[in-house]
Amino acid sequence: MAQVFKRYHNTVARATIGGGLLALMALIFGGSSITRSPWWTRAGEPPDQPVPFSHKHHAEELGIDCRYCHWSVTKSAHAGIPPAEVCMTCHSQIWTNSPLLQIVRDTYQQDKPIVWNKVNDLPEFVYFDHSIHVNKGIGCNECHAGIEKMQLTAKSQPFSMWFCLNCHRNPEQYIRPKGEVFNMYYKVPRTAEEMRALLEKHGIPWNGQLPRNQQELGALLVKHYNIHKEQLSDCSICHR
Amino acid sequence: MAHVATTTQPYGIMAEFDSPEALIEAARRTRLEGYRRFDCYTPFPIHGLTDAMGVREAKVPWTVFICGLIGALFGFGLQVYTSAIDYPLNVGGRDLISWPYFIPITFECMVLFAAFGAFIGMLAYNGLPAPYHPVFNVPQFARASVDRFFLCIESRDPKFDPERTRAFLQSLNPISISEVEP
Amino acid sequence: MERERDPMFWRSLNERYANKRQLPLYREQLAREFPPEAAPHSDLVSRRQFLKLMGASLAMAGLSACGYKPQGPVIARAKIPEEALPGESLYYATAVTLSGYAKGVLARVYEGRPIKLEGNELHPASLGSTDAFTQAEILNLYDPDRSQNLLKFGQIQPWQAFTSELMQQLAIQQAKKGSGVRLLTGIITSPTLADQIQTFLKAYPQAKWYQWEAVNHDNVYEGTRLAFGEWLNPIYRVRQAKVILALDSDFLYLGPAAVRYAREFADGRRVRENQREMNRLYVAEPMPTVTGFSADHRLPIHSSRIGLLALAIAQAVGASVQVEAAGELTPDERKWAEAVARDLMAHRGESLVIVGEAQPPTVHAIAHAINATLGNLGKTVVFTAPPEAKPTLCTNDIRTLAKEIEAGQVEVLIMLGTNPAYDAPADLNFAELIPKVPFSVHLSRYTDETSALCVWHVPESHPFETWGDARAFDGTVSIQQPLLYPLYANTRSALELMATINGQGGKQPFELVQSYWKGRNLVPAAQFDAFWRKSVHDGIVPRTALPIKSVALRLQPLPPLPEAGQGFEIRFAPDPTLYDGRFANNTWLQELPKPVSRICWDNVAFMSLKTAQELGVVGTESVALVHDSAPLVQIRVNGRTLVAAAYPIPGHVDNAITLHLGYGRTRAGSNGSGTGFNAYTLRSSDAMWFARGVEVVTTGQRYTIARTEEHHLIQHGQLDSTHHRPIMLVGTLQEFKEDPHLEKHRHGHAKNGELPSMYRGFKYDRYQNPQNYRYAWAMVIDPTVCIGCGACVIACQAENNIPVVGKQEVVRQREMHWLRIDRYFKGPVENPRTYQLPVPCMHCENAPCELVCPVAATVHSEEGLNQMVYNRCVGTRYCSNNCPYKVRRFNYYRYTYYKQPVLHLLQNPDVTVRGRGVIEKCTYCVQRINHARIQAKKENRRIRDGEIIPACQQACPTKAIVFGDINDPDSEVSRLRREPHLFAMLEELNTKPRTTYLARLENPNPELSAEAHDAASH
Amino acid sequence: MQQAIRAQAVQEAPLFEGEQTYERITAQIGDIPFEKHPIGWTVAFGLGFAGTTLLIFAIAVLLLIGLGIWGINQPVAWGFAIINFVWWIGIGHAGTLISAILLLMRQAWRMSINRFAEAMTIFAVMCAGLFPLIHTGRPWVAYWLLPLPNWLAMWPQFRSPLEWDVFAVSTYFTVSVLFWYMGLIPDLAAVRDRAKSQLAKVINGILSWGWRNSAIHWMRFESAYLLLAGLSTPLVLSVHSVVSLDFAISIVPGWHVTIFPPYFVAGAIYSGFAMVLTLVIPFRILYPKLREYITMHHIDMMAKVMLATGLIVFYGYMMEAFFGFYSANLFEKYMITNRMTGPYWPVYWALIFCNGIVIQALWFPKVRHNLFWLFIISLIVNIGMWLERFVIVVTSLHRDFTPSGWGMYGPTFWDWATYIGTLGFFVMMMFIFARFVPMLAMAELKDLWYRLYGHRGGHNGHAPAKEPTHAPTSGGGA
Repeated sequence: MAQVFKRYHNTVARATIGGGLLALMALIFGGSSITRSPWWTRAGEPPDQPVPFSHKHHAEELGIDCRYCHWSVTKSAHAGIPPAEVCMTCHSQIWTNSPLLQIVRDTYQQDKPIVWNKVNDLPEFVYFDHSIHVNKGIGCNECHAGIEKMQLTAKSQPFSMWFCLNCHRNPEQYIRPKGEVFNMYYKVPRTAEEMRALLEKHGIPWNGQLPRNQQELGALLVKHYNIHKEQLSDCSICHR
Repeated sequence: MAHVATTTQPYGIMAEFDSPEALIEAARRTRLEGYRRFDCYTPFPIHGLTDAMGVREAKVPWTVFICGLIGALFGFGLQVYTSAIDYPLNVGGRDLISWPYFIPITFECMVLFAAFGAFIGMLAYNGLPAPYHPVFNVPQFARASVDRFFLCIESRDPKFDPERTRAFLQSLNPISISEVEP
Repeated sequence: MERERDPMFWRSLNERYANKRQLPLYREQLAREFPPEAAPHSDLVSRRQFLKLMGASLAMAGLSACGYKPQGPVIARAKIPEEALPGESLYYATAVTLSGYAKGVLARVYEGRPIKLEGNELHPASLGSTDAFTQAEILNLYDPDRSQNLLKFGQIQPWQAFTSELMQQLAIQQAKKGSGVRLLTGIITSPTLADQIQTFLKAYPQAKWYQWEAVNHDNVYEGTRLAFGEWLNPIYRVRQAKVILALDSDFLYLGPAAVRYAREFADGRRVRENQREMNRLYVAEPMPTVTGFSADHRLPIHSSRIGLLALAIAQAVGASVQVEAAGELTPDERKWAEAVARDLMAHRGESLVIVGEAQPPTVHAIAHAINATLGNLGKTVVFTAPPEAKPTLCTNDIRTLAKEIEAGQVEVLIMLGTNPAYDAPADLNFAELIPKVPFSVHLSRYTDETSALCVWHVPESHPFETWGDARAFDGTVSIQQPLLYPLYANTRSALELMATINGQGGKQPFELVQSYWKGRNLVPAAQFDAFWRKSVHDGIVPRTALPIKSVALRLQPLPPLPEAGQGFEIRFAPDPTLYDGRFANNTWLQELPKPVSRICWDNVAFMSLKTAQELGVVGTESVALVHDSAPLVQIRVNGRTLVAAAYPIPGHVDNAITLHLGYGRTRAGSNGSGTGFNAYTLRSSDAMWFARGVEVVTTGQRYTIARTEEHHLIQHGQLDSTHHRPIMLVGTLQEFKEDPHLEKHRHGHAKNGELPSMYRGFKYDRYQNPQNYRYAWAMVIDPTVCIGCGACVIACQAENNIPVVGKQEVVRQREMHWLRIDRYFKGPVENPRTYQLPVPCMHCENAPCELVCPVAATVHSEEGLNQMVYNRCVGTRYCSNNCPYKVRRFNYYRYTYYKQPVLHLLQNPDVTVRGRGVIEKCTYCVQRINHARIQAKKENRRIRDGEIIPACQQACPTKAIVFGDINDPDSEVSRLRREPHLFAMLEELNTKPRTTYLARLENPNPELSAEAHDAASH
Repeated sequence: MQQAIRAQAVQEAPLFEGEQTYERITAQIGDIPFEKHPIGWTVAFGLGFAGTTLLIFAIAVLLLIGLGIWGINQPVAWGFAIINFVWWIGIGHAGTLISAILLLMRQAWRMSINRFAEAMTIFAVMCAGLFPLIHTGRPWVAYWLLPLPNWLAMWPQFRSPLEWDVFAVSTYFTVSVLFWYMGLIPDLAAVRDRAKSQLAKVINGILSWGWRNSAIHWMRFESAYLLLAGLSTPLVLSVHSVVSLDFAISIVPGWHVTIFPPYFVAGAIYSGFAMVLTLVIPFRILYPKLREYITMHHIDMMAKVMLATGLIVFYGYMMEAFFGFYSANLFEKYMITNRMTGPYWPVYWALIFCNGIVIQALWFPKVRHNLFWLFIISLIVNIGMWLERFVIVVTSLHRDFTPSGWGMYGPTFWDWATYIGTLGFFVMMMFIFARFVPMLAMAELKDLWYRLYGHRGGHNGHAPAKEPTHAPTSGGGA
């Protein structure tokens, strides 16, 4: 009988099998990492906006408090996109005829809305309430990390369910004293003095052992703010 | 043919028989003769042949057993981890580790893994895939999958010597003898 | 522009600005032309729909699992006043009117669009509850079929064209003192509007103003005239009555005070361990009604023989009534009458006789005589002057108007909101008369049957879009304030139209209303502003209820009772969900299963099983209907004929049929037109409510009707549609007094007993300790007071964005209501006991549904809610199969797929809109729970008992539903769960429902109770 | 052992028709793929293909419009899809049973039908697997049933029998394919060696992994094959048990029954054998060669198995009825009464007729040896088993606990289209298989021949003249 195949075909055959397996793994891991990548989640991609508003300039350089524009954040589910009115409080005095602000001025005079492009967009079946988070000591930049550094605004987190659950399962690792929520430069105290200072500043009682790190501080705050951790991963907390 | 053999070491020398009985007998004698590296080729499994050749092994069963064990552990572990550790959910008031519910999947995983063990193990131990093999060089070998029974003493065998081996095979009065080119 | 109202007088500024902000949004949406669609999903597999849906499902946005959609736009307002809080709802008090009478509501307005109506505690006709009609009013506002343009003979015309033409017509009439002008309106209680009309009539002294309502209370007024010599408005103090006799009256469900009466009735029946008294209700009526279903004793009897019954009772209680009556009561009826009479006499001063508007004045008079004799006047029944601006007898009005048009005396006919072409008595042929009028103007929200015949059609604003006022049944005035910026630029309210006619075209409704009330001098001018704001804020104008008149019986000679021959009788009644037909295009009401019959999208000719078999419309076999197809019969009433579907129903009197008004409309809109059969074609002005000498013949054809409950249970002899299952715990008051646990009726109902289980299960009470307190939500429903009116169902639909599926889908048993009201019959088919049970999700602690979901789309929360996560659902529907209560609903198609964007404004932003292929079900209004929890947590407090009120409980007129936290022993729901007669549906399955029920208790009269009692105990 | 086989061979119809040699066996079976195919093949394939097209269309419509095009509703939220799923998966079981269980039981007669039956299994499972997928409301997220780590941080809910299905059916499919393919390897090698065209050589060469019939390979092959059989046996039992648990785990009266697992398994084998007969009988006509290897003896054996399992199933029905009345549970009692006298009574009694009455005919050898009647009966049994699933799914759901939730169910055009579509797909696949793959296990047949009649034992379909020189250590190639 004549050989159907050449000797090197043995190598080919085995290589094919090995390669196939490798390709499969590559597909799985590649796929999962792509879906987590900013390219897919659009994190860090500033959408176009009618007005080139810079959080860096307003929040960092001028040091305007978040609540000046997003004042409903402490009371309502929505942080609220500031109306032209708010912009005009300053811009009726300064940059009164900057072409960049033309839209804002028109809007204000003609009393018609500005249509921005959403930056942080949750699916319609997810219900996020800003007020409860800021009232329970979750700092703005836990989700809007580095907002004060953004020339153009982009979302800094994927806002996948996994991201939310991460904190809902163990808030201790993220929570901070209420008073520090709007502090973009808040750092977890390293030394005992700092820690004591922080707690005293916000009038948070600790009995006995002074917390040494975020984990312990978090545990203390979770108790102090009366947060029901087990409940936070209930479906109906976010989905209704 | 012979002179070819002298120039390059052949893969082995192959004898062709026309009945299982003859082959079994031949295999037995080949072993008695002291040959170790030889193999038989038959169109269907012949029982007693491997005994005659003196080959024994239980690699495949063990592989299957181990794989099955891994499968079962994986199956149960997966369920416990996902429903009790990673995201514990209150499902209809049942316990987090409600093990009776976890049996079926544990079992299925065991079978699945074991089956793969059997299939892949068999091929791997047999060194397959091997689309090319010297024995295919022998023209008559085509009938190995139909109705002929072959015995091939490989040149790797320490006792192998083209002349004497051929002579020995002759003594088994096969239908034909041919040298297997490498 | 001219629409610009004076901002100062909006109740809250952000309201106005919010609207301004909304404006460009939906104006732009509505700018696009949308053809009205047929009832949703009626013919989904037709090619057209197929292609349409191809598009739809390919662009499957809703609930799709994966990926990040491109971010949409977000709109920033130009200006916001300080108190505005984006994302939070505001509540405004206003009123909804039905045939002139007001029911107070609080409207939830989210970002400038009203999305839900709730009762107003302060309003006498609401007491914080609503009926189904009121709940559904919000859908009328957003109805895409609403008329948007000013039409002349169907052609769109500018407003000026109309005004100029109108003015010159009026100028001509001015000369003749308006002798050619006729004004036709519905019943009007609005003081401001009436004032406008009076102004008009002053200017045109010979003009005449007529009022027409198809469902009117002429007979009530005539009755009071016969009894007391003047037209009076009876008000019943149902709460004070221990024994109530309702003669052909559905007072618990229909009428301007129904919600209040239902509440008072219920308050007289809430039996608890420490409150073992309940009132007793007798009902005599031809066709079972909501009231009849709630009765302790119900007597099926022809409308035309109610008079005899009343007379018999009158004589038995010793009221001196002379009236000539033909016909005799049967022995049974007599026995019943005497027993009732004795019971009434046993409760002098705390009994009550109510007669329905269908009964002739004489019967009303007799009833007044009985009440007087029993000393009920001033106690359980009081009288005021009619709240209407101009009390009248509608039937006379319409008859006179018809005559005048016939005689050519009418040159200008102005109609405000009525639809006589459809609902006027058939003998007047009104549809043929209208075109005879040279200049006719019709103001209405739809281009309906009448608009089509008029010269001019003026689109009417919805009350929520404008200012107005209206009186309640007791005269209390409510100021109606606008809730949103008008959806359409060209609509006008009646007030505006009258203003234009009176030459005050510039004036805004707001000015008209406010200046009117300024003029009343109810308070010193200085305080008016505060007074006004308070009135608008509270939804009622203080001290406007009409004074109680003290009256004495002065019986006039009574006209004879209708001859009560044994002939075949037809009875007309307002439809339980469409009323007189004005709600025909309201899909919520169309799809709401009718309280008694559980039919949707149609009306049918009801009759008793015996009659049906005599007529040969059903065979003698036990099952009356083959699946969903009912036989068509032809009904002949002196010359006029109508073909309608015949439908046997237990408890209907023999030799009679009942037809509901309001169906068979031709121009109701895309959803209402062509549903059901038009009963008005049989109704003549001399027999407005019932007629004798009816012929019914079978046609041999059949007709498909949609029912939400199978009818296989119609059979001869004793019915038990529960199939002897432990679904309800039923007992009598007497039995309750003997054994509050009602052991003898508990089949399989382990009395608060723990059944054995293989698992430890989750213990929710472990959260009772104050350090780590957690709520445990539960609901208790009291079927004893539930009257099955369906208000909860519509409220649930409005709150939870529940789609309407259309008749075809209901026929295929795919209705989506999260909350259904089960109806069970027990006893003889001729007159069975009936039991109703609202069934929401039971939120079982051992939920069978959760166990079988392969993707954990439905699991339990820490607070014991059976959560349904739509966006996780894959749609295996196993949960539905495994739910013993069958409360889960599946989106077989993409039901919430609005072709008309205006409907999107209706949706509740707090509830996910479910896409195709997912299961949904009652969530205990988890959005309200979450809202309250977040509030409480922000204020570092516990949620108060009663702070969370689910939509169904909120709407329930009888407050039969109570929701709360059972980890708090003092909450009302905890107290109810400790009641001895508590039971859980299908308890033996050990699903541990969080929704539990109190036993359905009845208070039969021992004298009559033989059969009632048997039926009650199963 | 071998005596037993011999005895069998002597008393009953033989396992081979006519004189065989190894060469002849190889030629007869191995050459079929290279020969011209009968017109019947083209016709059948055409029909199958048409059906498949219908299936694809039906599914497309389903995906575009939604489940509403089916007849399902509340309360009957499961309809044809689940009925067909259970029916198909049941049919699949015969293959595994024949190849695995009969192998362990050393049944010689399995050799000539196992390849065929296994192929049937695989295609039946394909059809079955389709239904659970498309019957979900949102098939595009059905992958959520797989335990894949994902950014939702969600896992499947492993207490759900539907989740067990995912594992059971996929495992079953995989193992069946492995088993089938493994048995094919030596035969593909044989085809490779006989093939004339280079293409055929190459293809078969690749598919046979370079199998060279080495004795040592055979040894490992056989132990692996036997182990697979040993694994498949509990597997096949588990799979239909799991399918039955889809119902038994629930609380629906008529589903919540303890006997479901055994009774489902029996039913599965029963319907499976019926389907094998339904296929084998026409194939024997289409390919006369096969008659030499699939003899009346095989047919007879299959008929017997059918009878046996059929009786078990019938017993199951009687037990259900008995439980219903004996349970003193009013829901159960109503359920069974409703089945017998309710709106769906014709279906129930048709089922009893098909699976209870008709098969009694199989007691008679005359019937078992009459191909025509056997074929008819096998069809009736197929229908009967389908009706059984209809009764279980629909009549249990349509009237369960709360009378107010009761309803009726009726299939729509699309229900039928999908069902008929899968039938078409099944037929198509079977004929593709017949076209390209050796339909019978050649190596095993040679082995059997050898063990029956010894090396080229001369015979004419009867007991051989001389004993084989040694007794095989075991049956079925072990």
